[in-house]
Amino acid sequence: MTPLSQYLFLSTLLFAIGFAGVVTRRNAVIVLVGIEFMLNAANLNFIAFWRYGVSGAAPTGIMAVMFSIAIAAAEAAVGLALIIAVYRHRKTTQLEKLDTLKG
Amino acid sequence: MPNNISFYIFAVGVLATATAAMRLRNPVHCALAAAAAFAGLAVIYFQLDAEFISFAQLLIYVGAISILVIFAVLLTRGSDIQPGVELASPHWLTGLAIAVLVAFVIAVPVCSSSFGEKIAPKMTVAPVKLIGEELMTRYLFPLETMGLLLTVALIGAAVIALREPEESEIRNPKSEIRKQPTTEELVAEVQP
Amino acid sequence: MNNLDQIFVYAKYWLLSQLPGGVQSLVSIVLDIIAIIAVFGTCFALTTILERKGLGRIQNRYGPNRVGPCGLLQPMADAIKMLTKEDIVPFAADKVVHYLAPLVLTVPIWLAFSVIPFGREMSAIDLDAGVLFFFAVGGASELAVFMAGWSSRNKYSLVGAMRAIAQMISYEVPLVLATIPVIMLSGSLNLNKIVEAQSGYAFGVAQWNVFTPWGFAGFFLFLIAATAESNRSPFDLPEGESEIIAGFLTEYSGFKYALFFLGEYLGLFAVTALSVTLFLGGWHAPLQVLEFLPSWFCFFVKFAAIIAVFIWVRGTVPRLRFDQLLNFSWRFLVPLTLVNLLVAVVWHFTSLGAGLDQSLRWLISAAMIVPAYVYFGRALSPNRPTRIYQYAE
Amino acid sequence: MLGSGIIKGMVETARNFFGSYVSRERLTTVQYPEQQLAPHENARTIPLLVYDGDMEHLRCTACGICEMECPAQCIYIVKDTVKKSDYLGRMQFQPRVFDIDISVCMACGICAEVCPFDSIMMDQVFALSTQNRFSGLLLHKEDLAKANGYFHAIHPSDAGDIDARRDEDKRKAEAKAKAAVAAKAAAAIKSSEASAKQVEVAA
Amino acid sequence: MTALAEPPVMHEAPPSGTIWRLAEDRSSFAGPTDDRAGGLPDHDLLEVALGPHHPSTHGVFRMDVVLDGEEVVRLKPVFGYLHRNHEKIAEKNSYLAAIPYTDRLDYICSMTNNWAYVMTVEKLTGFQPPERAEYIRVIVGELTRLFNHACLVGFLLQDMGALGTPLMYAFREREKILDLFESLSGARMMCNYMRFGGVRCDLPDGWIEEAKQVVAEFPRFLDEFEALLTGNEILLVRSQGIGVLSKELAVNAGVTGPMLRASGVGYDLRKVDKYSIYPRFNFRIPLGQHGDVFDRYMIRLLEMRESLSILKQALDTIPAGPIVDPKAKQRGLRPKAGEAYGRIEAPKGELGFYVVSDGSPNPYRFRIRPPSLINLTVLEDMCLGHTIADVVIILGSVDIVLGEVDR
Repeated sequence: MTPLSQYLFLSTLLFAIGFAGVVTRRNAVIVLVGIEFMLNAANLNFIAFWRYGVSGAAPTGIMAVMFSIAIAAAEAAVGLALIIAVYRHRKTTQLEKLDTLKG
Repeated sequence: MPNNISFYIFAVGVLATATAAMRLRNPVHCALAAAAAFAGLAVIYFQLDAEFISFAQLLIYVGAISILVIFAVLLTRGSDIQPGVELASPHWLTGLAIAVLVAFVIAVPVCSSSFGEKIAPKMTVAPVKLIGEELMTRYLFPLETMGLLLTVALIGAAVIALREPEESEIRNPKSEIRKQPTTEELVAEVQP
Repeated sequence: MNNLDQIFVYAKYWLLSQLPGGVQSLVSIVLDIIAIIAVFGTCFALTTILERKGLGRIQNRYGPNRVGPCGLLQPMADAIKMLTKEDIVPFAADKVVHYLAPLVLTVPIWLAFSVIPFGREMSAIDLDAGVLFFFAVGGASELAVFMAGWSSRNKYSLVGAMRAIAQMISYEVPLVLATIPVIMLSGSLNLNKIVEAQSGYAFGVAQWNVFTPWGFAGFFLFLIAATAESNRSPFDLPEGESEIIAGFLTEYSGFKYALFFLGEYLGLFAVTALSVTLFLGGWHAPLQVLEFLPSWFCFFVKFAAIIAVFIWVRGTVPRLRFDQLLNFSWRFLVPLTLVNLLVAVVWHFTSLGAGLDQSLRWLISAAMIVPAYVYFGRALSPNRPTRIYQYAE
Repeated sequence: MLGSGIIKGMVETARNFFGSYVSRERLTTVQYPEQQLAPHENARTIPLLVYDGDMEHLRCTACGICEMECPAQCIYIVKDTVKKSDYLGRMQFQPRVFDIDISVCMACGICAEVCPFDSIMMDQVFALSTQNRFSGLLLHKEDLAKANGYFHAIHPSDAGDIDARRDEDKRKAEAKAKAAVAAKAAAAIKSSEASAKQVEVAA
Repeated sequence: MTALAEPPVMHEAPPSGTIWRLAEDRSSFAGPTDDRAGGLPDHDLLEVALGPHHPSTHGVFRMDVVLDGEEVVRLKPVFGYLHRNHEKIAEKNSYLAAIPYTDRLDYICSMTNNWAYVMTVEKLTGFQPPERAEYIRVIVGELTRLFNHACLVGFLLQDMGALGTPLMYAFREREKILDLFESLSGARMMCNYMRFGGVRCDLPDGWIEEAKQVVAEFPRFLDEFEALLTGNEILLVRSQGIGVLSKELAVNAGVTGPMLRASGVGYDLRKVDKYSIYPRFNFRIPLGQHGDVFDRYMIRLLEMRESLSILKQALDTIPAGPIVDPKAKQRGLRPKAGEAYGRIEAPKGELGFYVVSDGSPNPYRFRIRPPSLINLTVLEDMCLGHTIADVVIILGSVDIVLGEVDR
């Protein structure tokens, strides 16, 4: 079976890709996708550690990931709603143009 | 080692599609690539014997979040990109450097530690029944909180995204067009 | 367990026993895949021809009867036509996405068949969370439809795709909600266990879920949602040909179109097979005296019967409008499935030795579901007085 | 109650489904190449030219009325230079060229209606497809000419009426001709007598 | 049973002393749609060309639709794709040669087209069709109305997405009537049957009996149709309250036929003009109250039943006698200089022919008042605010034939 470290590497790279996307892209929607990638990388860690861990029969990792997925769904819904609402006002989703607090 | 080979195939796939999702010009392509990456991760979860999570990942990330993202892209006219518009933010080089640094920082301890090789996977799986029981006993409070959170998020998202009646809407000529002329307006009596 | 019942299982094991041990597991998987593709590929071909013939008879004509005996080779002719047609990709289309869309639709749907038990001991994989898997792989079809509609760069395609996604999302809710009572009362997400829970006969009649009040209501709610989920008439709006030409299929031709066609029918088969499994006792025979019938035979007879009902409905009703379609889901199906959930709960707890006899349980359940049906039905279509027509002499 | 109308409709379609297996009236389809319905006697498709006996005896006299009246102007006639004797023994022209462009012809039957010589009539052939849409659909005199027997076969009562009338005309004409001959002979005799008289007088 | 406040009346003519005219400000008829910026909301509008080869535009017809979401905010009908220059051709041809062209106006009901035209020429020349010819005309005209309405309902349901089942039933019945027409006139659709001062040929032997049988069996088909459709909830929600055409607008736009009657105006030329021998028959004019798609559908079903009653009476009382006015001349007709406008209640509405003669063998002017075209003018008013799916069924309920719209 694949050793744990491979999963951790995959998770690390995925996190980095997501992070790079978040800090380099202008489009707010894509930034949100990047955040989802980072969350997924964390989820992968949870699952991998649960699978290779010593927590006995308790499905602790699974529980954590389940709640994480639920939060991610809520976050995506609210985040995208916010982006759409902002777009209605400013007609843009370019993040660097959204730098004033005045609507 | 078929398991190992398939892991590498899917790992490379996930990384490739994730990179594509962060790099492609057209946001719709990005969203589709992200959906592919999420699906690949679901397969990796499945290999890790977390089948419930794997299906949940498919259902929520591929079936719901990707669609949401696509809708958001279309509603914000993200798909009609003008040529020549810079995609990356002005400080993209700094950002990339930080990302690489982060990856490096995390990768170093992973490499230096030895638990990766030492710990053998235990042969327990989590049957759905067990997950259900845990949810209903030990994780009852988080579950209820999560339900509340999701409800709040649902209502909040709907409220935020609702179109506010704008000023232009009030004098929207469309309503004038739709107005049926009344009999008095329409039939004018003209005495010869 | 007679031999005929297990003939396919025996055949597979015999075949595997001829092979060296190292490849047996791999060959076993491949055999399962081949079996599913062969069986449902044939089903697809047969359904296309029988549907056209059945619709023809409903409309008082013969239907296709020229190719082969009784026209049964028509699917072959269609396939040849589809394959030899020019594959037109619009100039402005997003070529890669346009190319991938039919694949993304068709491939995951094959996966859904892997968890369905087609007969005794006849399911490809025995997943613990089978129902969840089924719905999870179905999620990709929305993406595929969007890809097809968006990449075609055609207004009709885009409108069709948007309709399709909104429709699929809206009807997935009642579809899942209608399955929940079954999962609750059989206590498992595993489809094999759900079938097992429906075994046994009372007074010589099978104890399927459909013969309980919540199962009966749930079955019809499930079928309605399944009709919409598989874009069948009267919910065939995404490709409502009289309005938006062919919806997201407008710009597809040749083999890609055939793949979409295949995908749509496979989706229909998948939900039909699931409804048979969930409500009609899977592969169990309907009567005790019929138990000698092979289990797979029973399964496919029920399967064919439900497909026939779909065809019958398609030949009868006109199409709904889009807002009515969404209203129907959110204002009628979803509340009713929720009431049905409550009925299932009541059914479950009244059975726990409360000393209530069967007819009383039925009465209580009916008292919950029938008023709800009437109420939500009324609310859906506001009071329309019967129109009286005057005559001018 | 919601759904009752749909169920009523489904009962109706089920009735039609099963009805199509038992009732001839419900399944009205005719499986065309194998089964063919006999055309109604009045049925018309494209025009034809009737001849009596052989091709040399077309009834058509190239009068050009049909050419003039054709709403679609799809008839083209060129008169022959020599006259032939018709069935009444009159000397008439015949068409040297008689073309009908059936890609333009709309099968209205006005040509047959206006023809004073009972020559142009409406055919009942309908399998008219050809390989060539120009020359294949331009029918010439040879393609259009059909024997009176054929006309009898497709429009028996019309043809019977026409033949009866023509026989009557012929009989009358023959009688007239006979009478004319007789009168002529009589006149000849008379004139010879008269001349004889004159001769006598002169003598 | 709801009683109307006032009993429906037949409008012989507009009320005296009143000129009905369109109000000045009809924003929905405002000019070309090219100025997109003017008067439309600025958010995402989708401009779609429905047609000319769209599956449910009943031929080559185009609607330039501006959509807000799926809602129609502007609609411009574009036609002329099937223009065949009928009116000018008729001015070049003889009077007789125009008859086969009228077959091709509304190619579903050639008999009534013939009838309207020959009636006009009869007005011009003073030919008087004999009794039997008038009966035959009424019979074939009402048969035409029967199958036109049946097919219309079939097409309407096809537009609603019923996969052709009602249409096939309608066609099954139509075949029987077309068989009658074939044995009568020689052609199924392009009958070319009427002649000035009469009809072309007499009824074949046994035709009356066959027609009686068709008429006797038709109610069964109507009952089937109603069982299949009228109570169907989907049809009800799709058609009730959709495409409402108000009485005033219908009258002012010159809408005629079942569409006008569905809006509640009792105006039927068979009663108003009392042309031909219609006053001899006992029949009623069904009226709608709402003027929506469902009323237009129902009016057609009810009219079919009234047509059946006319047919029964006519088939029972048809006299023997000549079929064409002995004074009438078909070929080389040269009416005295003058003009005539003849109109009949065609299945789709008032079909009128206006012919001016200068004494030459061909008409000096030849104009048609096609009911399809004029009923189509209110399309935008009916469609605004509805969705694109409704546009299709509203168009279906107008009952157009492009041969007549474009001529």
